[in-house]
Amino acid sequence: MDLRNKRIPEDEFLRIRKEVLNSWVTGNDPQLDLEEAVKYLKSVPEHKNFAIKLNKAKERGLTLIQPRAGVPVLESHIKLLQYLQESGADFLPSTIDSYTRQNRYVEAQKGLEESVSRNRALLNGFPAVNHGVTNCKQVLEAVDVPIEARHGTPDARLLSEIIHAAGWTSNEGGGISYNIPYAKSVPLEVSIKNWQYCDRLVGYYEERGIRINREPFGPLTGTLVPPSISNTVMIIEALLAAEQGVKNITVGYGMGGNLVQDVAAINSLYDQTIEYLNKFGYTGMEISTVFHQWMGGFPQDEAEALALISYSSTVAALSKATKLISKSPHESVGIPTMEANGLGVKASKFIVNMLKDQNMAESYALKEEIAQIKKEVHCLMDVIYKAGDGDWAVGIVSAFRQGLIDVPFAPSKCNAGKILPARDNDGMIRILEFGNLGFTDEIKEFHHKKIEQRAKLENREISFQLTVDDVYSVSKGKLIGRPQV
Amino acid sequence: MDLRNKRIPEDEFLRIRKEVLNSWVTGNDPQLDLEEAVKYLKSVPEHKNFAIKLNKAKERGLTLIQPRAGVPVLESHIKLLQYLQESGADFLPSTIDSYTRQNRYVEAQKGLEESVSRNRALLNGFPAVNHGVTNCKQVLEAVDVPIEARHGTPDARLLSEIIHAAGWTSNEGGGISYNIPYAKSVPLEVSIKNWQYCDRLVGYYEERGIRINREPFGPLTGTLVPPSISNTVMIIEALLAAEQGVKNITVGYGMGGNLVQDVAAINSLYDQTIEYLNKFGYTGMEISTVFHQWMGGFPQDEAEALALISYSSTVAALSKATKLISKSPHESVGIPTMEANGLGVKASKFIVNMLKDQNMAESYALKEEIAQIKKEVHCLMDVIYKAGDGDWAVGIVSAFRQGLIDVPFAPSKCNAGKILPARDNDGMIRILEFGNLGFTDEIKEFHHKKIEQRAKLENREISFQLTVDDVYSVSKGKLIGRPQV
Amino acid sequence: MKTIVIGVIGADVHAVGNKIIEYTLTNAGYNVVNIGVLSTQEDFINAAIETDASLILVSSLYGHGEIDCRGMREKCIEAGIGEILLYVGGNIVVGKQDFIQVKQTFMDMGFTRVYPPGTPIDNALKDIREDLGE
Amino acid sequence: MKTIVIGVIGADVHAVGNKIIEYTLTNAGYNVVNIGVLSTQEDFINAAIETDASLILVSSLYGHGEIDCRGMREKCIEAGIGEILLYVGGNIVVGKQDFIQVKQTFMDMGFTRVYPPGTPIDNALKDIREDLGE
Ligand code: B12
Ligand code: B12
Repeated sequence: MDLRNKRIPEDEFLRIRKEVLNSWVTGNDPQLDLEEAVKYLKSVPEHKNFAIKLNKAKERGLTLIQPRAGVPVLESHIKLLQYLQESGADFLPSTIDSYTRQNRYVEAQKGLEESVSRNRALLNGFPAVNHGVTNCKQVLEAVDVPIEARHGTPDARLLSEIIHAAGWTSNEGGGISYNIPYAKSVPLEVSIKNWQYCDRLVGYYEERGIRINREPFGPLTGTLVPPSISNTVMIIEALLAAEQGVKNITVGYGMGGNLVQDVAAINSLYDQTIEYLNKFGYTGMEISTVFHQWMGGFPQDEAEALALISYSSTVAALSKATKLISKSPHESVGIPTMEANGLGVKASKFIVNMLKDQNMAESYALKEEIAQIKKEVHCLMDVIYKAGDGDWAVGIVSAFRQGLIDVPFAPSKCNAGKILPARDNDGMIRILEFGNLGFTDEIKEFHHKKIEQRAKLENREISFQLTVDDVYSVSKGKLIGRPQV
Repeated sequence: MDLRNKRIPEDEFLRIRKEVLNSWVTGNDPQLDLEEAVKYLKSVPEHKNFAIKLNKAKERGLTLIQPRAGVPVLESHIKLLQYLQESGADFLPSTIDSYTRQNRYVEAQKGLEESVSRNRALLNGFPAVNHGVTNCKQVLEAVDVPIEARHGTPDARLLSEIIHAAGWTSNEGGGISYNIPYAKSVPLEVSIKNWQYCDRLVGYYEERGIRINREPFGPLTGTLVPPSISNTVMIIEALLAAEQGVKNITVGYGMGGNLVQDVAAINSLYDQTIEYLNKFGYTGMEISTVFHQWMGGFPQDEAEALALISYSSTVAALSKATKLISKSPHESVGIPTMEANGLGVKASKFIVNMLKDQNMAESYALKEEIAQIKKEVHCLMDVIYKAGDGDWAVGIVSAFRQGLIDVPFAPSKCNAGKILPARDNDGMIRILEFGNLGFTDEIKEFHHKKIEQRAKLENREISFQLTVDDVYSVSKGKLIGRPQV
Repeated sequence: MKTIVIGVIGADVHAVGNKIIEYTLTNAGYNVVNIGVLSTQEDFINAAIETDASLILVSSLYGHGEIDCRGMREKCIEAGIGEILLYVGGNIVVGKQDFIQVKQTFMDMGFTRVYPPGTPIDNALKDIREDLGE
Repeated sequence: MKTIVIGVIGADVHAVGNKIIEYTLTNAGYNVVNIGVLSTQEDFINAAIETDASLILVSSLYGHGEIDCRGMREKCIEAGIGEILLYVGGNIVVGKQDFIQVKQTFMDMGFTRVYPPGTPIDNALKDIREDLGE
């Protein structure tokens, strides 16, 4: 497969487009005619445009709230979104179900129909492809804030066509971030190619004066991902998107749990995304950041879950991320009810408002951690650049294949799965087993020392048990999975 | 009235004691015999001793949780405390009803009896004096952690006798902090004398090898109190208590809302309490700190209230206060149910555990605010010392009379009530109207400039309206009461 | 200019709302007589008589409102101001109770208007204007 | 050493619990065959036949468990391992549902044991030991 980080020529894009639209019946909708779509998108009012609302928030230094939410049946989905809007959501999502994410539209159809007939959700999200453009437009028209599709789809080409034509002005995902954590055997080349298409679609609209936001999925597996690894993936996806003509990008990060490391991660993510975009000649870019509330296993107790949501929001607000993805007190159990989801929004909103005028004071510890993350990211970026002989797309595929970059707990076969993360004595996420990770010896030594200090304090060997304990710890109400005393 | 900061001689103490015990029938209990009481207190196991448990927590750098709770009927009160213990409370309270606080035992009796007969709480707390030593012992014996009486009583002499004889090893209050916010016309001389007695009682037990903790009430009116003012009151009450022989003191602070100012307040409170105790020759003192979750008006929405509780806990944990007083999601409405109170404990506990291994990074902003608070406290302490010609008790009475020290929103006639607080642009509490407050011109200038900056940003005059807006703001979900735009 | 007597009843020392109410009602153009916290029924009634007030606005925050307010209307009648408007608000009972019932209890005691927890004074201004005929 | 087949069924990619289960069961002394995420009923059954397993431990986290697990027992019977132990756990249905009912649904499908959300694998070890007769 001939993968390159090069803008897809318009004629080729339009040729592929025909195939894409033919892959399921709803792709034949005349509203998917590009002129029609451009016209409709131009009619979307400013306050429902994701990119514009983000830009304004960033300018004012605000952190805006977006929940995750999606149910199969149209009317219920609209009711859900309206409720969340009233609870204070600044942006609305439509979380897509898992069959659609795997392009299994037949099963999605079955689940949708059964959900209607049995009056009970049998899908874990909104099957936007099966619903088609008309229904998706209805969703947008029923609310007063911008809408984004949130999913986890290696091949989201048809999905992206449908949602954008319906006026949804943001799309989450990326060729790496929607493959490595979300698939087992989809080759990285394939998902990156697919997402080049999704980005090219946005670029196409951009050329016609329509602002659409793109959001690479920062948290990856949501489980003890060292910031430099997810930040590197974010920067590469930003570079790939920019090449296809995307202008408005929100790079993301999933909370690790240590306040200083999290604030440092958002800060360095922002700085380095801009640094690399500039360095590689992408101009006129609008970059913002999104902070995901704790993405690992949640505590069962709902008061504890709300506490974790609030703590996550505190960290987000202090990091000055432009957007905050909220969770609900039902997180550990299942898809939340409308009400539970609303509680998460309200708590999050309360916190960001309380902290609106406060800054994280500059400190030595913060500066140091920012410097550390930046150093690691530079190191990984260099390695990837070399692996691709100067082509980011080729480089990232090759780097993943060699394990030079590696995501903990990822299901994908394209991922080496050799590194093991664990917390240090401050609760910062470090690495105890590097596999083939492209770190210099100096960086490895730093991580090793940090983990060693912890093991020493806990009087035990460095082993996978540290990782296992840390996977469970937050859900049990501790940041660090120390042995009971 | 002959008030002096001098230890009450034992014979005088015993003479007054007779009167005190005669003021209500439960004072005649033979268990109040001091030898009996000493024997009982010595039988209280270590893990139920407040002072010892605090010392251990401080040594390990932990922040422990204590809710507020008290209902009139004994059985319900015990059930309530047991429930809170199971929810994770490290220390238990018994909040005393408002009639008892005003020594109105007849009305308390009526309320208690009616609460029993109508099976519904008609008192807002546990009337410990009416219950007497036996019932109070039952409370202690029904739980597995230390118990403290929490009230707001200008004359708590009989109450203190009863609770300590029942094995409750901590007593909240002080001659200033349980008068100024809790009374209208009780002269400060009187409440200070009364609390010298309460402290002397603790000193008496200390001399017999029994550790009892005392906790001056830091938040005062809980409403926009500038940290230097409450810290000054804390230090003076610590000095007065130490003079009577108290050894284990927990000085308190009610959250202001700005993270940096709050952490600075706890830090300087701890440092300066020790500084003054040392300077005035009190040795062998054990000092810890207590952080009160937001003490002003709470939001009505329960998710927002839990968010505020969680945010408060985050600040507390970062301040490294040894104890944290938790609130409940019912705060704005009324005395919480057992369950609601438990939710507050759980959320608080979750947060302090998450932050156990994290520190507030040293920063310039933090250092600066610590220095500012210390400077203001030194200034006020100097003024008070002079006002009393070297006697803290005389000095504080005189300083309050002259308005040299002044607490916002206090009901007491002993308080000038001339200062007006408001937030600056960072949300830190400053002073906009000084009355006769004993600040130097330099300090006043600092406050004035801070308030001026805010008024300018909001494009309005400096006036009481700022204060009013700030009184409401947190309950409406904002830290600073800025005009709507 | 109509006169309103305000204060906090019983053994209640919550002073913040009281100061805000004084400020708000004064700004709204009323003659406010503030008897402050820890006030008895008699304190309210005497102040109302002395100042020829049209409305007594009772605050109770601490939970004992039910006990503290019983018989207040009767005392007003005895004192010859039986028709005076009587408002009560704040956190007038212990705990989170069904407000419909709570309201009934206080209406039965003879209060003209009864407000649930968290009603800021600003939200009662409309009622005051209406009842005072402005 | 008894063999246990583990995996995550359907279009489900939640991999963390799966890796932890592998680690825990291996440490507990079992021969663990991990077919990973995105596994079909057939994948589980084939692996069980190939390795002569005593227990198939199905994880479903993402909510579609009910659809994904239907007919699994029948497929086992068809394949000639009708008696094999079948466990299911994770977050097996969409949302917070009454677990008694959920359990019944899966028991009716022929599962031997059904676990509520938030049951860490360690809590199931006792059942495993019992059912595998150790
Ligand atoms: C991390 C996570 C993710 C990561 C997963 C990364 C990866 N590839 O592994 C990402 C972000 C990619 C993700 C994606 C999605 N997720 Co997810 N995810 C979680 C989360 C937060 C933690 C899961 C976890 O790793 N826990 C830690 C491990 C150790 O615990 P565990 O998985 O529960 O497994 C343990 C036990 O369950 C038990 N166990 C498991 N199986 C079995 C079987 C038996 C027999 C026994 C006895 C025990 C047992 O033992 C394990 C070890 O102790 C959970 C919510 C939670 N638990 O807090 C949601 C959750 C599972 N996800 C959910 C959903 C819906 C999704 C998505 C569909 C979309 C979305 N809403 O974001 C996609 C699904 C994609 C797909 N096709 O599967 C829902 C499922 C809803 C439901 N059942 O009603 C949950 C519950 C969140 C929620 N409340 O909405 N998710
Ligand atoms: C600050 C505070 C204190 C301070 C008060 C300082 C002072 N002297 O003023 C301190 C710490 C000393 C304190 C002490 C106590 N408090 Co207190 N306190 C509060 C708190 C947190 C805020 C009150 C406040 O200032 N709000 C801001 C002002 C502006 O609002 P406000 O008081 O509600 O008044 C407004 C409205 O209510 C309305 N309003 C008031 N009256 C009226 C009347 C009418 C007719 C109308 C229309 C409107 C109206 O207008 C006002 C202005 O907008 C509240 C809980 C809350 N609201 O979040 C508890 C609360 C009032 N306190 C309570 C209690 C029980 C106590 C104590 C008994 C002990 C304790 N548990 O700590 C003691 C009581 C001492 C005594 N004898 O009175 C309870 C009352 C419980 C109940 N009713 O069931 C509350 C509700 C907390 C709780 N949930 O337990 N408290």
